[in-house]
Amino acid sequence: MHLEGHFTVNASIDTVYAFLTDPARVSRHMPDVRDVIIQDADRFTVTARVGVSHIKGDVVMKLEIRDRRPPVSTTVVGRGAGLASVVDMVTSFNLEVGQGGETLVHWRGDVTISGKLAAFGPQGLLDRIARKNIDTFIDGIRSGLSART
Amino acid sequence: MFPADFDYVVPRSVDEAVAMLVHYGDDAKVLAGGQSLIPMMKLRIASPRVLIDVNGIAELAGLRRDGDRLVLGALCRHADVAASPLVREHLPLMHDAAQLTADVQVRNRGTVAGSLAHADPAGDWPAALLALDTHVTVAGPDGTRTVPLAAFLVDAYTTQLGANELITQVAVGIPPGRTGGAYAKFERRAGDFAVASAGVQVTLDEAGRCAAVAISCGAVAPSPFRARAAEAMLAGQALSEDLLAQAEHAVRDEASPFADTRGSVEYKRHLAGVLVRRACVAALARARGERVDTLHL
Amino acid sequence: MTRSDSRYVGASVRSKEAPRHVTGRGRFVDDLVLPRMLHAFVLRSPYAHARIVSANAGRAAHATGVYGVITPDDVVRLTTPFKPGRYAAGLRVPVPEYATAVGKVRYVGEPVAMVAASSRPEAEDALELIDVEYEPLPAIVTTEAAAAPDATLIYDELGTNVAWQGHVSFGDVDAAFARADRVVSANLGIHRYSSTPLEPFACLVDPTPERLTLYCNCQNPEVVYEAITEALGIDGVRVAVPDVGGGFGQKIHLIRKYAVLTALMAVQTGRPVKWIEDRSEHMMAAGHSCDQEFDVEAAVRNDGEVLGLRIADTDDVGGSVSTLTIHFTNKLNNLFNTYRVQNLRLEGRSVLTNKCPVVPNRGIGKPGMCFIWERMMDAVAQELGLDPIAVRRRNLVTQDQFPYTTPNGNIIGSGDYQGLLDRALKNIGYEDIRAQQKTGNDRLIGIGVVIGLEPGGRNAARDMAIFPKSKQMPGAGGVEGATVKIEKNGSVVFTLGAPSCGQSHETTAAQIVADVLGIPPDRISASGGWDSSLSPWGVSCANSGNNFHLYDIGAVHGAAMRVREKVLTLAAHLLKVDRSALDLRDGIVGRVPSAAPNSSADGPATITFAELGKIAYANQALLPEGFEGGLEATYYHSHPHADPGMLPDETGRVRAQYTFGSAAHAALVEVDPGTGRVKVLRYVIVSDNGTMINPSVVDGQIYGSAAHGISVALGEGFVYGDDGQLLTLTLLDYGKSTTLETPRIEIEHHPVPDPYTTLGQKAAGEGAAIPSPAAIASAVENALSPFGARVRRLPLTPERVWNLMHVSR
Amino acid sequence: MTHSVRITVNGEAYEGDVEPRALLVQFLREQLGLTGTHVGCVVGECGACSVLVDGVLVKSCLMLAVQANGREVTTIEGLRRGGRPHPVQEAFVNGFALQCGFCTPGFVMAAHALLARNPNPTEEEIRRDLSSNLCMCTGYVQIVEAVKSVGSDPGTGRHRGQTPERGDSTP
Repeated sequence: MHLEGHFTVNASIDTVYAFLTDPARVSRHMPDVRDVIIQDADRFTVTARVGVSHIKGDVVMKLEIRDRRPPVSTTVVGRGAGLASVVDMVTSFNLEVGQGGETLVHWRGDVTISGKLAAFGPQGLLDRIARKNIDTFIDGIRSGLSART
Repeated sequence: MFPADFDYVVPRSVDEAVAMLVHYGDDAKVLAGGQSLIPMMKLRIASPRVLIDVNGIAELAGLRRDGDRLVLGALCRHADVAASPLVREHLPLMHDAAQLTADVQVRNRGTVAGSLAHADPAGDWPAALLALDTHVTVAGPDGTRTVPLAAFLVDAYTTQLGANELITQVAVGIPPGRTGGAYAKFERRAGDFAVASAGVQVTLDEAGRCAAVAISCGAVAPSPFRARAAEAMLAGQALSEDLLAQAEHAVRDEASPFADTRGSVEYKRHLAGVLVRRACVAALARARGERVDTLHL
Repeated sequence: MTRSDSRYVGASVRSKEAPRHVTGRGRFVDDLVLPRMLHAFVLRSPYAHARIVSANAGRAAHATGVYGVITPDDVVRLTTPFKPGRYAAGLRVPVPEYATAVGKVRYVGEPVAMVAASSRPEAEDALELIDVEYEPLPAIVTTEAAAAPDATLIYDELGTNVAWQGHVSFGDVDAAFARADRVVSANLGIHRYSSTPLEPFACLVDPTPERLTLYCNCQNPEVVYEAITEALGIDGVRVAVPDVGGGFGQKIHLIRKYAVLTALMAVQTGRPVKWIEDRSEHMMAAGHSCDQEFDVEAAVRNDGEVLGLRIADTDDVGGSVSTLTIHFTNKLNNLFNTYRVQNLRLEGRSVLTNKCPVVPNRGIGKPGMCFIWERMMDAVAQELGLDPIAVRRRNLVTQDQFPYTTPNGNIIGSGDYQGLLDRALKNIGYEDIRAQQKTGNDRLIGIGVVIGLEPGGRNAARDMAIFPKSKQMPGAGGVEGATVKIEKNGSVVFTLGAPSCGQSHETTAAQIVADVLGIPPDRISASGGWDSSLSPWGVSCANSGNNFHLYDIGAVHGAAMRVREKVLTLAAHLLKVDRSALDLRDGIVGRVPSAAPNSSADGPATITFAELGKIAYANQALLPEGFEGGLEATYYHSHPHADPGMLPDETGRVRAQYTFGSAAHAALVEVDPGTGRVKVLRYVIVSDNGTMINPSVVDGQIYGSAAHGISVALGEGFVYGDDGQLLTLTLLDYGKSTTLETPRIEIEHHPVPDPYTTLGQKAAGEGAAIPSPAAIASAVENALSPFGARVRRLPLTPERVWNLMHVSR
Repeated sequence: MTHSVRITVNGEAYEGDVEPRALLVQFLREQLGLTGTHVGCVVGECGACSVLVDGVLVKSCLMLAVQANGREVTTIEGLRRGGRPHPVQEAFVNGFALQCGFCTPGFVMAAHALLARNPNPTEEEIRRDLSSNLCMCTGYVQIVEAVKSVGSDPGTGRHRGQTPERGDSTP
């Protein structure tokens, strides 16, 4: 599943870039996070509670910040296991300086779910879960950035 | 096919069950019929750490008439509804839904309240009971509260039920005279969830016109919904073939299904209309006192 | 016994298997328990296509209760790859295939690792602790995408995803098209389904020091027997097959992977290991039939005669090369259906995709060929404005042509195709229905009448018609044994050469023995399940290929005849009469009353089997001179056409199978215009299975296979998402029909005995699964005639039928 | 943590410990050796594991063993009456209502439960009720006929009860 969008933050492009490429700060805004372990400047592991109703469980997601092109773009690649399934997620950010000095963040997210959830999870529902999680993630980042400024 | 390990606790009363829910929080699930929960646990796409088995709470069992309401305890099974002469006589829509839910064995275990709590968009009870005057009573740490079903159902698999709450009963208003209801379901094969479903409850006036009508649609939106546009078309009218055809079209536009292996968006919209129309015809006949068997499509 | 003096053959003798099953006393693999037994689970790929970067068993190996973990590295280190068998005869480049994925996974559910623990829950818990790192690759889910020039390769070794291409051609096809009045063409398709036996795969391995015993619910034990020997390099192997909960082709091939894995785990841990597949594993990875797409052209004359057929066939064989050409070669069994057309060309392509590998299923290859022929018969009738039945009649092989040799070399011993059609039309009331359709009403009622063959008796050399250089042919033709023994106490036991998967082989074989030995079936029993060390098995040892009626019946009959000879010899000696004066009845050997009118010999006039048994096994002094002790005989049977030296001739003609049952199917359906649901109102079959040994058993086989074909036609099948995820992991999502969707099938028997089999019998198993998809397609197309819709593809799900109405409108 | 249970199976009481996650079908098969109850699917869709719990037909793969504590379970092995096969079992044998036999115990239990509720079902009623159980071999025709034959046999009117009386079972 592919999702994309953009938002504007009242902060400099360098500030936004630094935020997006900092595992400690990015991970804090991921949805329903229970635990975060930072391995190094690029890699971190997040345990999150995912799902609805009784189709719910902990997904352990290993994430890596890749393709750093300061201060214009970066990609977060993650793979998580849980709920008898595997979730692959790629979120990339492209930054642009707006006319008033604010930063325009373009994001693209791709989520693929493999395994039992893909087949047994009620269809349509998975898309909703994925969409909701990405939306929450983006909202989190946005508010995290706003809070800083 | 074993579930991940969990603890199993057996409350003897609603209060005790609520206390357990408060204690274990989000890690716990209530086990009533278990006919949806246990398969998901075996597949390990659900792994609650604690199961609170409420099957031993006597006060939650069965169904009874309470004045102008039918009251289903939280442990009332689909089979209890199917076997009830009271339901058959006064709430044929529910009789239909009970007949059409899953299969004999599942109907013997699964509960109506559990089905509402699960809020599967393609489940039968949320859609069927939405066409009736249904209220859900839940118990929590702060006592009990009663909410209309429409408010209880929030979204796909999402209800108002808090993590520390439990449904204690479901109450359905028994319609007065000159009314009839029907529930129609299209399934890929016997025992399946609905591709689309519809509940219709019609009340006629003395002239045989439609005094009031409630139309619910299941499986064709993230959550079952009342087809208000179609209802508005029919209310106060003589239900002619033409009018029913218009209502059928209106329902197609009100539906917002997602595509899956059960069908495309276009097909599900079409089915929603067809089912509403067929349920209308059956409900109307029943309102006129005719005997109509459960529709098997 | 001659054909005329049967007492039990031909009667619906009470089932010998049923009493144990109705009381829960069947013995299936999962019912067996051994001391210190471990329980194994298989870890499977969640991806349709991915490289395996690493597989680490460290955490799992230390989990509670775990005794062993097998990863792909272990499999490479400890086993030898499978040899490409005849199912992969078209493989051009050697591609090693192991019991688990190695290097790459190529379909969702492909086995990657195995863990064994002291309890099932512990083993399952430990699965989650095996760390496999994957690098996902693009999933290829259509043959079109697979064949694209820039497609990601599923097997790098092959350099293409079109893993095999070839053709067969008989007669002069070009000349047929040159002299045709018209060419009728259609693009036809059959989807992916399988036979989903209710009991999934099951293996239990006991690694005793002297030899390794595998209890396994396999249909063709030879496959797992050889797989273990090859993969593990041990020949101390015993395979035992207890009760099997259905096979239908599903339990022939891919089960070998699990037999090897379970055996390896048992050897590694030194303990018995049981592995039981679950339903979702079975749906993902136990094998599917092939998605098949056909571009068909028929050269026809204006009177409906079909002069020739050209077929271009694309088979989606999934993510394995091990069954690359199995569906294609099975089409040779049924190339001409029941028609006398002389000219046919079949081009095939086997295309790899990231889906489950393909395996045999009920009728493999043959339902597709029947579908092609019967769809084309209707298409020809429509284009020429002829009656569809008349077009079929115009082309049927006629009774005076039997024995009929098809252009590709099959010899059909007998049949009455016109007679089958006549009876089917009469039974369903064809003329009345047609007349009612003309009077016109709003209901969408349709009728379809088709005809098809049920080939029986497998000839492995068939594959050489396409692959002349193939070296893997395990002997042409076919041979199979059976043993019959009169026990010391006078009861009778028999041992068949092949396992059964529920086709009442014990009952049927007992009827044969009962007639030959003159003893009631209730004193006869099977010696037990199949056992590689005890069962007299030949190359035809298989619960597949419709082998039983031909080989096993012939063998058990032959063995019983040998025992009968011994009985007569011994009895004649003991009774001091000429053996020609003796007969066997109710377990007693005695003088034939008419044969000895003035018999005044002294001594008793009769002797019982029990008395004979005591003497034959325990009183050597009373035996005639030169008489071999015991009352037991083994006999290996072969069909007269199963010439061991027979190979395809230079044009590829070969006897692909040996017996040919046939049947006409008539379906009456109604389409719900609102939902597109097809309801089968009536379903009539007129069937020629030759001489029937037990008519109720034959009925059961017909009911079951017809029900499967109907279910397939109306929606049963696998669905993959665009990313190669299988979306039909349950029988519900897969759409298996219940009692409600399955019609009440009506059968009339019209047996024409086969001149080449022991008792005139023909195949009676998967047969009705072959024409039934075509019959439903024909009936639905007829019902949709107000819309001018053409049915070209299966399945006819309500939505597809609704679309056919909708689109045509 | 295991739980102590007391479950009466085919008239005999069993006391023992079960893990919460053990399903009833596993308790019956593995702890009691009653292997007539079969497992054909994952998620309660094939009916092969059907048994009676307090006389009510359930799928034993959709019920935890611990939930059967204090209850009476009847399996296919307990359906015999006085050492003789139950009329439904006889009808399945006589009617060739099975092939591989794997679905058979579940079908027999389901047919028994149907006939207990409705001693003379029509074909339509039989087909509607038994749609809970799947058979891959028979095409259902002979199964439906067998059930019909029991229903129409006046000699079997006695088997109206749900669970066989205690002591009348011979597992």
